[in-house]
Order: sequence, then C-alpha cells, then structure tokens
Amino acid sequence: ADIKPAVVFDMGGKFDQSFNQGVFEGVERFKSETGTKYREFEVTNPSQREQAVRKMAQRGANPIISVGFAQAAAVEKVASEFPDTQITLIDAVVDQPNVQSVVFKEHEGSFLVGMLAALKSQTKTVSFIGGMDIPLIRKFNCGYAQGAKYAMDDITVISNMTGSTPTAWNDPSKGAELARSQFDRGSDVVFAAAGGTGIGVYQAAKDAGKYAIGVDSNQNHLHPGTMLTSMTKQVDVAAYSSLKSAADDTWKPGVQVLGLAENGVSWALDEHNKSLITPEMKEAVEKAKQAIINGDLVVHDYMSDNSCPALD
Amino acid sequence: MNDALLIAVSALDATLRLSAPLIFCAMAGVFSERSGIVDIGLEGKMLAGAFAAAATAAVTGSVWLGLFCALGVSVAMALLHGFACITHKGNQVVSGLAINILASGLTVALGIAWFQRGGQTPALEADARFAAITLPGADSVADLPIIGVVYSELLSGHNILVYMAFLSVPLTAWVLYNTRFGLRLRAVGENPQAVDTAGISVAWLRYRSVICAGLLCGLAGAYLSTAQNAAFLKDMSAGKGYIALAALIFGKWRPTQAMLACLLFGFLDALAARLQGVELPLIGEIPVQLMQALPYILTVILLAGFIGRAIAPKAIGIPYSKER
Amino acid sequence: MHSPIPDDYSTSCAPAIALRGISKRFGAVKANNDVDLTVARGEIHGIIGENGAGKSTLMSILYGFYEADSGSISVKGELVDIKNANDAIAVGIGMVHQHFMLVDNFSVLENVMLGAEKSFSLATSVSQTRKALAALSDQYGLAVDPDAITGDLPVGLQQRVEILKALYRGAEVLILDEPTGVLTPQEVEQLFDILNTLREQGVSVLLITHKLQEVLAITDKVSVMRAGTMVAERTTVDTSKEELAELMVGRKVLLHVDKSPANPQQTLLDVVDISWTDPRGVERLKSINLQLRAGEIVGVAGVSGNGQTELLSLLAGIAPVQQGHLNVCGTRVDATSLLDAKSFRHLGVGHVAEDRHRMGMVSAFSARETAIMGFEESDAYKSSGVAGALGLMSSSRVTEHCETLMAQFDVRPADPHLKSANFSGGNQQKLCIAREMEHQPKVLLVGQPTRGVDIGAIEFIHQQLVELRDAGSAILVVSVELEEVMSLCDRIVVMSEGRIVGEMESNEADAQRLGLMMGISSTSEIRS
Amino acid sequence: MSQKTLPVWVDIALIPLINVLLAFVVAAGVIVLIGENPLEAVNIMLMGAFGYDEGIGYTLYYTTNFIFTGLAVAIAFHAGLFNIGGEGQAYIGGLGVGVMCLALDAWLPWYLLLPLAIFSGALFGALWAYIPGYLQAYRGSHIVITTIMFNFIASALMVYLLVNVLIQPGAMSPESRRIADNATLPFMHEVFGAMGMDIASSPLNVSLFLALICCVFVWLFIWHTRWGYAIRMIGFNEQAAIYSGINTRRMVVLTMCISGGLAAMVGINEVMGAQERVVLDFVAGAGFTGIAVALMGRNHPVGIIVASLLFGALFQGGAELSFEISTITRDLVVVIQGLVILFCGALAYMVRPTLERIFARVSVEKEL
Ligand SMILES: Nc1ncnc2c1ncn2[C@@H]1O[C@H](COP(=O)(O)OP(=O)(O)OP(=O)(O)O)[C@@H](O)[C@H]1O
Ligand SMILES: Nc1ncnc2c1ncn2[C@@H]1O[C@H](COP(=O)(O)OP(=O)(O)OP(=O)(O)O)[C@@H](O)[C@H]1O
Ligand SMILES: [Mg+2]
Ligand SMILES: [Mg+2]
Repeated sequence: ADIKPAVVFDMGGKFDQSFNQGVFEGVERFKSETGTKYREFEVTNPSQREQAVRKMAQRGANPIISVGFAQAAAVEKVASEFPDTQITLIDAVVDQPNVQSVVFKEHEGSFLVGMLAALKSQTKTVSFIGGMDIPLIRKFNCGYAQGAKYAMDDITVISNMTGSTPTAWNDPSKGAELARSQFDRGSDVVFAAAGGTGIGVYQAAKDAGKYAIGVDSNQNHLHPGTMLTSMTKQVDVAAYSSLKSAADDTWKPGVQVLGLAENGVSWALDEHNKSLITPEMKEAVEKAKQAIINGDLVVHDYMSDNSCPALD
Repeated sequence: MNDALLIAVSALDATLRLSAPLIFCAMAGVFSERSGIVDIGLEGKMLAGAFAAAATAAVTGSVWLGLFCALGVSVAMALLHGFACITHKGNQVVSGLAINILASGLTVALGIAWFQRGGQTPALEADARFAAITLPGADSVADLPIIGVVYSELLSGHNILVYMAFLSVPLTAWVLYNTRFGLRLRAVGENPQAVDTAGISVAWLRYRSVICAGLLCGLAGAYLSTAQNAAFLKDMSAGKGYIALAALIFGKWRPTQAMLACLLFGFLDALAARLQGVELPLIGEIPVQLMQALPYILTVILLAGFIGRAIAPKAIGIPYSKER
Repeated sequence: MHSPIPDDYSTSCAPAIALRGISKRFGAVKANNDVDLTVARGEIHGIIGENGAGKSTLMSILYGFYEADSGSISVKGELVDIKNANDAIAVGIGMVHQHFMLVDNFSVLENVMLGAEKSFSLATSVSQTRKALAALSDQYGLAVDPDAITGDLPVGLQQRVEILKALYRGAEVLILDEPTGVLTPQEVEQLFDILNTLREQGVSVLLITHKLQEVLAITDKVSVMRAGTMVAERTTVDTSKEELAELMVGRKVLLHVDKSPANPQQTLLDVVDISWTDPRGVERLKSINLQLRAGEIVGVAGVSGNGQTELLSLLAGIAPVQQGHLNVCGTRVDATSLLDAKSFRHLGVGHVAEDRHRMGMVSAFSARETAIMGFEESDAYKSSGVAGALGLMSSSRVTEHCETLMAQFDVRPADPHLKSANFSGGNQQKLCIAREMEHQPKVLLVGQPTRGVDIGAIEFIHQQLVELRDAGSAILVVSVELEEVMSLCDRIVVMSEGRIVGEMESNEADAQRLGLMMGISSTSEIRS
Repeated sequence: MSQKTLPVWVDIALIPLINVLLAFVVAAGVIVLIGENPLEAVNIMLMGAFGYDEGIGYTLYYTTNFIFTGLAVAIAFHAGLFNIGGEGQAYIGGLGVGVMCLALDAWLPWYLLLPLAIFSGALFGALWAYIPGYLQAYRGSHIVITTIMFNFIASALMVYLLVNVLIQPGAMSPESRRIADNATLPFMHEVFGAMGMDIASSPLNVSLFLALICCVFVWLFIWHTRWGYAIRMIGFNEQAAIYSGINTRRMVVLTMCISGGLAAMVGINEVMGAQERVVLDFVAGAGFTGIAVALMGRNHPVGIIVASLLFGALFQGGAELSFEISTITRDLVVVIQGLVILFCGALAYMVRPTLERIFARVSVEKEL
C-alpha cells in the first residue's frame, strides 16, 4: 500500500551518531529502496514533542516513527487522539492499540563487547564512557562490566559519564579528556556509549594507541586498527522494518523487545577489525552469545532494579 | 612514586590542552577590555572561528587555510562589534550577546545547508588537522628522572596552537606594556579623553584593539575544531568564552594573571574528569556540577572583593563622546 | 614687561596667538560669541569670567578639542587650521585642562610620553623621554619623580605633569584652565614660580581663573569674558582688583530687593566646627562655624569651588558629617548619625540644589514628577481608599499639586505633563524652588537661586524668599553673584578655600570689599 | 545623546519598526544564502504563528514566557541595572514553583496551590537576583558580570538537584515526578473546552493571564507608586535620587529582587503549566530573549507585550518553518533572534541621525 511516513527525531537531532541517526539511516534506506518520501521534524524544545507528533498525525502521516524515550508521553496522548494512525515508538513502551513499541536489550550486546574488551586488555583494566547519566546508559555500562568480569574475573572496570545534561551527547572534547584520564589509570580498551561525544573518545584512543568500542551503529570503519568492535543496536533495522511492514500491511502494535536472539543487538565483525579479533576471542564471545540466547546465561538489566551488582 | 608522577603529569598535560582556548580568549579579552570595550562576545567569535576553520579545512583539506578563514570570520564579527559599540555608541553588552546568539545560530544554519550533517562538519583527516609536535630531544631525554618525564610527556607532544596559546601571553604582555600601541590602548581604556587630547583617535585605537581580540578568538576557534577535535559540532564552544571572561576578570585584566586563572580553570576541568566518582578522603565525592561551577563562583567571590579586588579599566563599557 | 629680546624680528613682532571672531554654539547655548583675543610672545595673559562665561570653550577651540562654528586662529602671524589636538600640538600649543587629562594608573613618564612616543617600541621612547624629561625639569624647575604613579601624586604635582606634557611636545603657548582651583597655597606659589620661569624662557601662557588676586600677582594682561563675549582687555599694571571685580561680576542692572530689616529669632541651624574631606583626600571644608536664625537670610559669597557645594551637601544631609556637628532645628547631627536627605527634609530642611541638571531635577521626568521630588512618600499624593493602602499614588493629586505650584510661581508653560527638560532654565528653577518652599521648611538652603534665570524671574524668586523669611524660616543662600548676595541677604559670610574668611551685615557690604575677601586666600596671606 | 529631538512616535514606534525590518532583511539574505525563498518563508511563518488555533496557542505560550522575562529585564533597566540573569532567575524560580507543587499537590487543587507556588517561585527567583543586586549595591561588583556568572551557577545547581535529588527513581531523564493532575494549571484548551468551545490543544495555559496581570502590576508599580518613582529616578539620575533622600542601595537590591521574582514566573508557565514537572533547562533561553523583548518594547509593558508576541510568533513560526522546509532549521530562528537583538539593541541608534536629518529638512521645508 501507499504510505505517508513521518519521523519525529528527538533533541539530539538526526545526526547524533546514536539512535536518532540510526532511525535516520533506516528510513533513508527505505526511501531509496521504495522511493517513498517522508516528513521529518527535529524537536528542539520539550514542548514541541507533542506538537510535532500531533502535527504529523493531522497531516495524515501514517505510520509515524517517534524516536526516543522522551517522546513516550507525547505518543501516549496523540495515539489516543488519532486511533487510526500507526505510531512506532523507539526506545520506550506505550500501551495503546495503535502503538508499536520497540525496545532493545542493550545489556546483552554490551555484555559481549565487555567480554571482548577484557580478552583484549593487556593491563587488566577496561573502561566505559557514557554520555548523559541516565538509566539507559547505566544499562549499557552494567552489561559491559558484567561481560568483562565474566571473561576475566579480576579485571578492573572504570566508568565515567560525560555529564548530566543533553550537551553530554555532544561534547567530544570532554569525551577525549575522559578517555585520556582513563588511559592514565591503566585502561587500554574503552567503550563509549555517548553519541557525538564518542567521536572524541575514539580519536583519543587512536592518538594514544589504545582500543575503542563503538556503539549503536557499526563504527568500525572510523579508525581501523583502533576500533576493536562496535555494539550495534539495530535501530535502523527497526525503523526500516516498521515502514516496510506498514507498506505491506503487516504492521502490528504491541511491544517488541529486541535482544541477541532477535538480532536486535549484536557485536560487529568486519574487514576493519578482523585482524584485532583472535579466533579464541571470537569463539568465547559466540559461546556466551549462544548461552544468553538459550537462557543459560542471564545478563542483569540495570533498569529492572536500578542497580548493578557487577559495578559495586 | 613514579605512578603518582605520571598521573600528575597527565593531569597537568590535560590542563595545558584544556586551558589553551581559554588563554586565547582571555588574551582577546585583554585587548578588547583594556581598550574600554566590554567583550561578552568572546564565545561567539570563537564559535564562528571554529566553524570557519573546520568548514574550510574540510573542503580544502588545508588546515592553514582553515586557520586563515577562522581569523577572517572572527575579525569580521569583532568589527561588527566595533561598528555597533564604537561607531554607533551602542550598548556593548547587548552587542556581545547579539554576536553570541548570531554565531550559535549561523554556524549551525549554514553548516546544515552546506554539509547536511545536522550542523556538524565532516570529520577531518589527520593532515587537515593540527598534529602533535614532538619537541626536539623529547625522546632522548624521556628516560631522565622527573625532568625527562616533564619534558617529554608534559611539554612535548602538543599541537602548535597550544604552544601559540602560551606564546600569546608574553606577546600580549609585550604589546601591552612595551609598545606604543599598548600604551595608548591601556590609556584609552582608562581615560579616553586623555588620549583624545593627546591627538590620538579614540575610535581607530579601539577598532585596532577589537581586531586583535578577533584574531585571538579566531585562533581559539581553530584550536577547538581543527586541533583539539576533528570537526565542528553545534555549540562546541560550550561556554568556554564565558569561562575565559571569568578568567580575565579573575586575572584582573592582566595577561599573566589571566593566563594563570585560565590554567587554574583548565586544571579544575582536568581534575573534574579525573575526580568523577572518586571518593576523596574526608570530603567524599565532589559533585561534578560543583567543579563545573567553581570558576564562576570564584569569580563572583573575587568581584565581591572578598579575595583581593578586581578593578576594571575605568572607561570600560562607556561609549566615548566629546559632547557633554 | 617681561618679553625677552626678540631674536627674529618678523616672528617676534607677530603675536604668539591671535583669535578673531570665534563663535561656538552648543545646542541653544552660545558658549562663545564673536570673541577676539591676542597674546604676545612671552606674555602671561589672564582670562577671567564667571562660571559658564565661555572661557573653557574658547581654550578648547584653540586646542582643537572643539571646532569653532566661525572665526580664525593665527599662530605667530600665520593663519592656521586647528582641527584636532594634533594640529594644535604641531603649531606649539599645549593645554592643561581644568579636569586633568591624565591616566591615573600610569607613571608620570608614561603620561608625558602618551601620544608623543618616538618609536613603536616603548623601551626606546622611555629612555628618550626620561632624558628629555630630566632636561625639562632642570630648565623650568619642574621636579617630579618620573616613575611615580600619577594617581598617587597630589594635585599640584599632577598639574606639573600636565605642564611637562605640554612642554615635552614643544609647546610655546601654554593654556592653563583654572589651574589654581584645586591647589593648596604652597602649590599655587610653586606654580607661579614655574610660570615666571616659563615666561622668561619665552613661553606664552594663557591663564584662566576667577581669582583676581592671582591675576594681579602673575599676569601681564587680562581679558574679561562674560556670557560668551569678550567684554574688556586691560594691562595688569593699569588695572585694579576693584575694576576687574566690577567687569567680571558686574551686571548692568542693579537689582534691588524690597524687604524690611530682618528680625532674627532663635537659632534653627547651628554649624559647629565642621570639617570635611572628599574621597580623594582633599580637605574641602575647614572648621566651619555658622549660625542661621529664624527670620534671616544669610548669604554665602565666594568663587565657586571654595567649599560651598560641599557645605550645602552636608547641611542637606547628602554628605555625611565627618568632624564637628550640626544642630538642625533642635536635633544634633554628628558623624554617628545615620541621617540621609530624607531625614533632613523631615527635620524641616528644604534644599534647592546648586545644579538643577545634576541634582535638583530629573530632565526625563514630567514637570509633575519633578514637582514631588523628595516628597514622593507624602500622604498628600496617595490614592484614597484601597488603592492608597496598596501604595498607589494618585495621579490626579500629583497633577493638581503641580498645577498649584505652577500657578503660584508662574511657571510657563503651565503644563504639568511637559518633560522637565523642555522648560526654559528660569522656569525649571521656579519649579524647583516652588517645590522646596511649599512645605514651609524651617531651614531653606538655596544654591545659586537665580543661575540662568531672567530678570523678571529673579525678582519674583527673591520676593518669595523674603516672604518665607518673614514667615519665620531661616534661609541660607549660596551664590556667585555678588549683587544678588548683597541685595537679597541680611548677613553675608564669605568662603574661600573651605573656610569662612569673613562675615558682615549686608548693609555694610559693597562689591569691592566682598570681591577682595573672596580673593583672600592663604596664598596672599603668606605672600604679604 | 543628541540634542536634537524627534517626535515621540518616531522614537517609540518608527525606529523599532525600522530596526526590526532591517533585521528581517538581513535574515532574508541568510535564507537566500541557504537557497530558499524568503517570501515563502515569511508566509509559512505567519500562517504557522497565527493561521490556526494550535499555532496561535503555541505562539501565545511562548509569548507568556517572554512577557515575564521581558518585564524582569525592563524593571531592572528602569533603575539603570542590566539584568542578564533572567535565565538563571527563571530556572531557580521554577525550582521554587516545583518544590511547592511537589510538596503540596496531594492536598491542594491548583487554584489554592497557585498563590503558594507564585510566592515560592518569586522567592527563589528573588533570592537568585538578590545576591548580584547586593554585590552591586554594597560591594560594587558589576551586575552584568555577576548575573552572567549566576546563570551558569544556577544551571549547575539545577542539574545537580535534578540528577541527584528530584529525579524519580528509574526515570530516564533528569526530571522530577509529574505534578498531580489536580494541581497543574488548566490548559487553555481545557478552559475553552469547559465553556463548550473546541480548540486544539497546546501548552498555552492560564499563566498567560498571570503574565498580563504582571504587566498591569509592573505598569502600576513603575509609574504609580513611590517605589517605582524612586526606581526611575535612580535610573535617570542617581545624583537626583540621592538628593531626594532615596536610599539608592536598598532600592537597587529591591529592584533586582522584583526583577528576579518576575523572571521566576516562567516557572509557573513551564513547571506548573506546560511541562507539569521540573525538567532540565525548561527556560530554554527565554531569559536572553527577554533582553531583546525589553529593548524592543522600550521597557513599557505594552511594548513588551507587543515584542513578546513578535518573538512568540518568531519561535512558533520558526518551528513551523523547519517543519515545512527541511533545509531551514530551528537555528535560523536563533539567527533571526540574534539579528533583532543586534539591530534593536546594539545598533538601536544607527538610523537616528539619518531620521533626524530627514525630519529637520522636513520641518525646515514646512516653515518655508
Ligand atoms: N560639551 C558641551 N556640551 C554642551 N554645552 C557645553 C559644552 N561645553 C560647554 N557648554 C556650555 O557652554 C557654556 C560655556 O561653558 P564653558 O565651560 O566654556 O564656561 P567657563 O567659562 O569655562 O565656566 P567655568 O568657570 O564654570 O569653567 C556653558 O553654558 C556650558 O554649559
Ligand atoms: N528641548 C525643548 N523642547 C521643547 N521646548 C523647548 C525645549 N527647550 C526649550 N523649550 C521651550 O522653548 C522656550 C524657550 O526656551 P529657552 O531655554 O531658550 O528660554 P530662555 O529664554 O532661556 O528662558 P529663561 O530665561 O527662563 O531660561 C521655553 O518656553 C521652553 O519651554
Ligand atoms: Mg571652565
Ligand atoms: Mg535660559
């Protein structure tokens, strides 16, 4: 069927090197494949979320992709006003008959890259740099620490958050500085879940000859030889398949939890980093992945109880 | 012992990197404010410079061309400030604010139009950035105790703009205290009538001062986007212009003291990155926000006259006019 | 005459400076109107005149700070075009401004060199200037530490720096604008020694002052200005203090105030041993003792700048008492009292400020707002009922009040809503006086009651003051107009250099005697 | 300033109008540079801001904030003080509003809570302005610098509180819990809905009325009370104020407190109205926009309402513009705002000499 899709990006903007950008890439792919144009809006002010989603609905957009947990309240409201409009909400859950909520098990993916970091580390110290200090990012952090400790139980995990405001997603200088301070404290692998801030982290790792791990999309190509791997979160796939299913009339409301089993999160291995990953590392990680999928290995989700035993 | 030294050295190393843009801006502030023109617009000029540098370097691949454009754009904004405040006797604070807002909007609006990356410029290749310079002999002395570490780790290995930042301080001091231009500049900030009756044009003198400020802010901007980082990002100056302003006041409008204030604020920043989540004996964990606010708090305390007194140039902020 | 032997006939014959037909307006003010002036080489030429006569303006034109609207300037016989200070310096004119043009936090050396640096690098300039300065100091006996911070120097030395600045630039004509106003007697003496030396070296000096004593002591020639025009020129040896006093302060119309003899009653204001030092450390008032009784008008005569302004501020509660004390209508006020102008008003003190533009009114206010200054808290202007309880003022009451005052004092135009700035000077003054008199003050302080006021209005204001006196108020009038003081006041005190130097009943006073007393300074006492 | 005088309407209407037009002409240049049609942009902005009920709602919602901050800047201006700290005062003021609402929302309905929240917000905002005011009056620290510093300190403090104290456990973003429904200000669409009129929903709430009441308050206070009289006297001529016996220092501090209290009312609109909770950075630059508003509105409540409406329309129309034209983003609105501040503030007197010449010529011709 013919669809009129629309996307409402959140405050970071569609080039945030993170989930907004992931959605952007997904819908761009859909656009180039099907030639379907879409409307878009970047929110700049908290009060604009609802305005934007509603306006999309009013203009007859269908489906609407609403990006980010912060839009949950807006989606909840607008969804009830426009029961015929299909809304896909990414990274949060809204219980409405016309809303599809897509959330990810970031802790599972983080667990795997945590393992890789620990296996690669010469100094028995690895580190994590988050963007804004929010539970979602602590979830990454917690999964990462669990993975590292699972692979090597006497490893040290250093964690830092860039800041507590949205500017923390966009502060590469600060990210680089944090990374350097972690290297000074012995870390030789750093995982950044910090949006645009990560750019600075990777650069610092490259300058210092350490390893870095990318996030959300596959960022291995940024600095081959430095990027150990990336923890991919298939936001683009989610966005793409949401539009695709709408076009095929197979779009379904409800909650989709995408973890390792669903291939919603994973670790990236490609030509840019294959020389860094030894067969033993790969084997260990794949084994753990299988165990998690089977349910033999349970990764603790920070957001389930707002605590992280692995980091205490 | 050696570990402690290394950590100290690395914190100081970070201090140098972090204070470099502050120092450029503070020196810019010295030129402008010592001539009697309030410069709230350090932030905006730096941001515009950062954008110009990154955009040009990304397109041409030449970091020097980028630097050149940064200087040009920043000076153009300084001239706008001068046009408003010197020629039209406008309110200097309002003009500075306008420049900051304009810069923050224009850089992103143009960036989106030109590069389609949400205001970001394309990431720069290594040769389109200012690379680290190893000072002569750094490797050979690296093994000497203390001195070797300090020289090879702390002093060596920064990019050229960091060195220029620190050179800009003696240069500013020299211009200010050892040249005819500096003498007149200081005079016009204290008593423009004295300068006028001595047969010197107040307006032209002040224009030259704000141009100097523009040049230095341009350097700060180029540092942000082509040396410290490898691209321009929206609002990447992140309040550094205001911190530099605070440092300028903290340093009582004097180059060397302003530099020390910049180093202090840079050190606080470096420390903040290292103290995050660390329990300190007796004090416990220091909130990051407190560290971030510390430069401003210190400056207010200084301004209130509780630790020494910062006396501004007498004629600062007052448009000069002959008529009573 | 002190002219040196001419070394070159043609240049020495021509006057050092000749001004012809100089006019300059500031808005509506004709600050200079067709002024001529000639100064010979090696001559000290005095220019005297009242405040606002246009002396400073004329000198600023000569120095290129302002451009004249019309007229010409020649230097040594050649017509010159002086557009800015640079041009003036180039033809050898130097000026010491009334308000010093010095950078306080610079060293003496830096101040001297500013604008005349010989090279881009200061080091070279500094050493050159240091040498030149030492030479100049020797030549003219102008010793001053070149490395001292200018702002820390006493005013006398600061003035020396100004003179050195001019000489360093090769000035052959030196303009001094009221150089003695801020000096101590010793400093004045030193200055005069310097001027004598300069004259001997062939430098022409233009000396602007109010002080007749000084003019007679040092000048060769004197020019008198009044209201923007040059009214007379005299050779000093051929004139007298009396003549100059008359030329300077004399009015064509002698005012006569109709009044009965005073009938002084109880003391309402007692000033006991008051001394006062300004923030710069200059002692402005020195042991002032003064009594003001109900039913009399006391005049304070004196050249402005001799402490009258400070005295008024102190008596009005604007400046705090430092030493000594006051007795204001039965209340003792000393350094420990925390009273402000408002408290003084409550004690019954009215105050017409000397300078209405700086203090007495707010140009941007409408007349009705200016008319309640200082009394805005009065219940008379409150709204009635709830609005009043909430603190609202009644617009109509304020307007009515202003209309009443305007009618009483014949303020024109009688428009309470007109901006204060748009009234003529005389009408502004009438409004201010009306405001202060309305509340029947026990003590009324009046600074320059008729400055810039036309003759009709002067008479009216004088009458009002006399009526207030007869109603039992004590009035203190500060004025630079001798005629006014003599005709209006019952008793006159003369102030000079922060002291009361004389006191007399007004029927014993005459202009010459007062003028002489005003000119009395410790300098002349020391000299004689 | 110049001696020559111009008719009043030129000063208060024509010059601001010319300045705004100049700003828009330059902005049009930027739009052309970006490759879009400025006329189309203007059309979209106007329609977006005033063309339909939701747009009007948003425009007025922004306007509400700008009235508060504009009044805050203006009242300080009347005393000759340049309060750049509206941003921080509004932020801290919102904290005051939030604290009161969060503490009492379980017990009180909004109409009982509102006065308490206004009081608490104003108190917090006033306190944040008190310190710079005090330092200016009694210690001679320059208010421009101290208020700038206080904006940053406020921001750091609020982040700390939101992240560590106010955040509800488990929440993603640093924001307080929602204020209970009965305690939040009714939205305008709810009010109209109750009256049987159906209008589109927008964040516009009853605090618009509070803003208008504040305008009346400021007007009365400045021009009809003795405090306002004293404030204006200090602003025009401090010497005259001292002559009149006004305690200028105390008035400076008082003025700053009122200014801060007015800025804090942004917290009512945002915390108690639009967002219904304390969120990060809810002031969103309104404090700075207030400076432009006060400059354009010539520090008079009526002018401030007009200027706020202009900026409100600019924000809403600008959002609409970025909605419709993908190459134009929100940042262009920032540019226009900067240009308005530049032309209406810093270059306010640029056209004056020209106009004076024109008017002088016209009046001479009339005389002939
Ligand atoms: N820059 C100016 N702008 C406007 N009016 C001026 C200016 N300078 C002088 N005037 C006016 O011109 C007139 C002459 O002033 P001037 O300073 O020359 O007087 P003066 O004789 O030096 O008086 P004083 O003895 O008080 O110094 C006065 O009415 C003064 O107010
Ligand atoms: N700026 C102005 N705008 C409007 N009207 C003015 C302005 N200045 C003066 N006037 C009016 O012009 C008239 C003449 O003013 P001016 O100051 O020349 O009077 P004046 O002759 O000096 O009177 P006085 O002797 O009382 O000072 C007055 O009625 C005054 O109200
Ligand atoms: Mg004079
Ligand atoms: Mg007059």
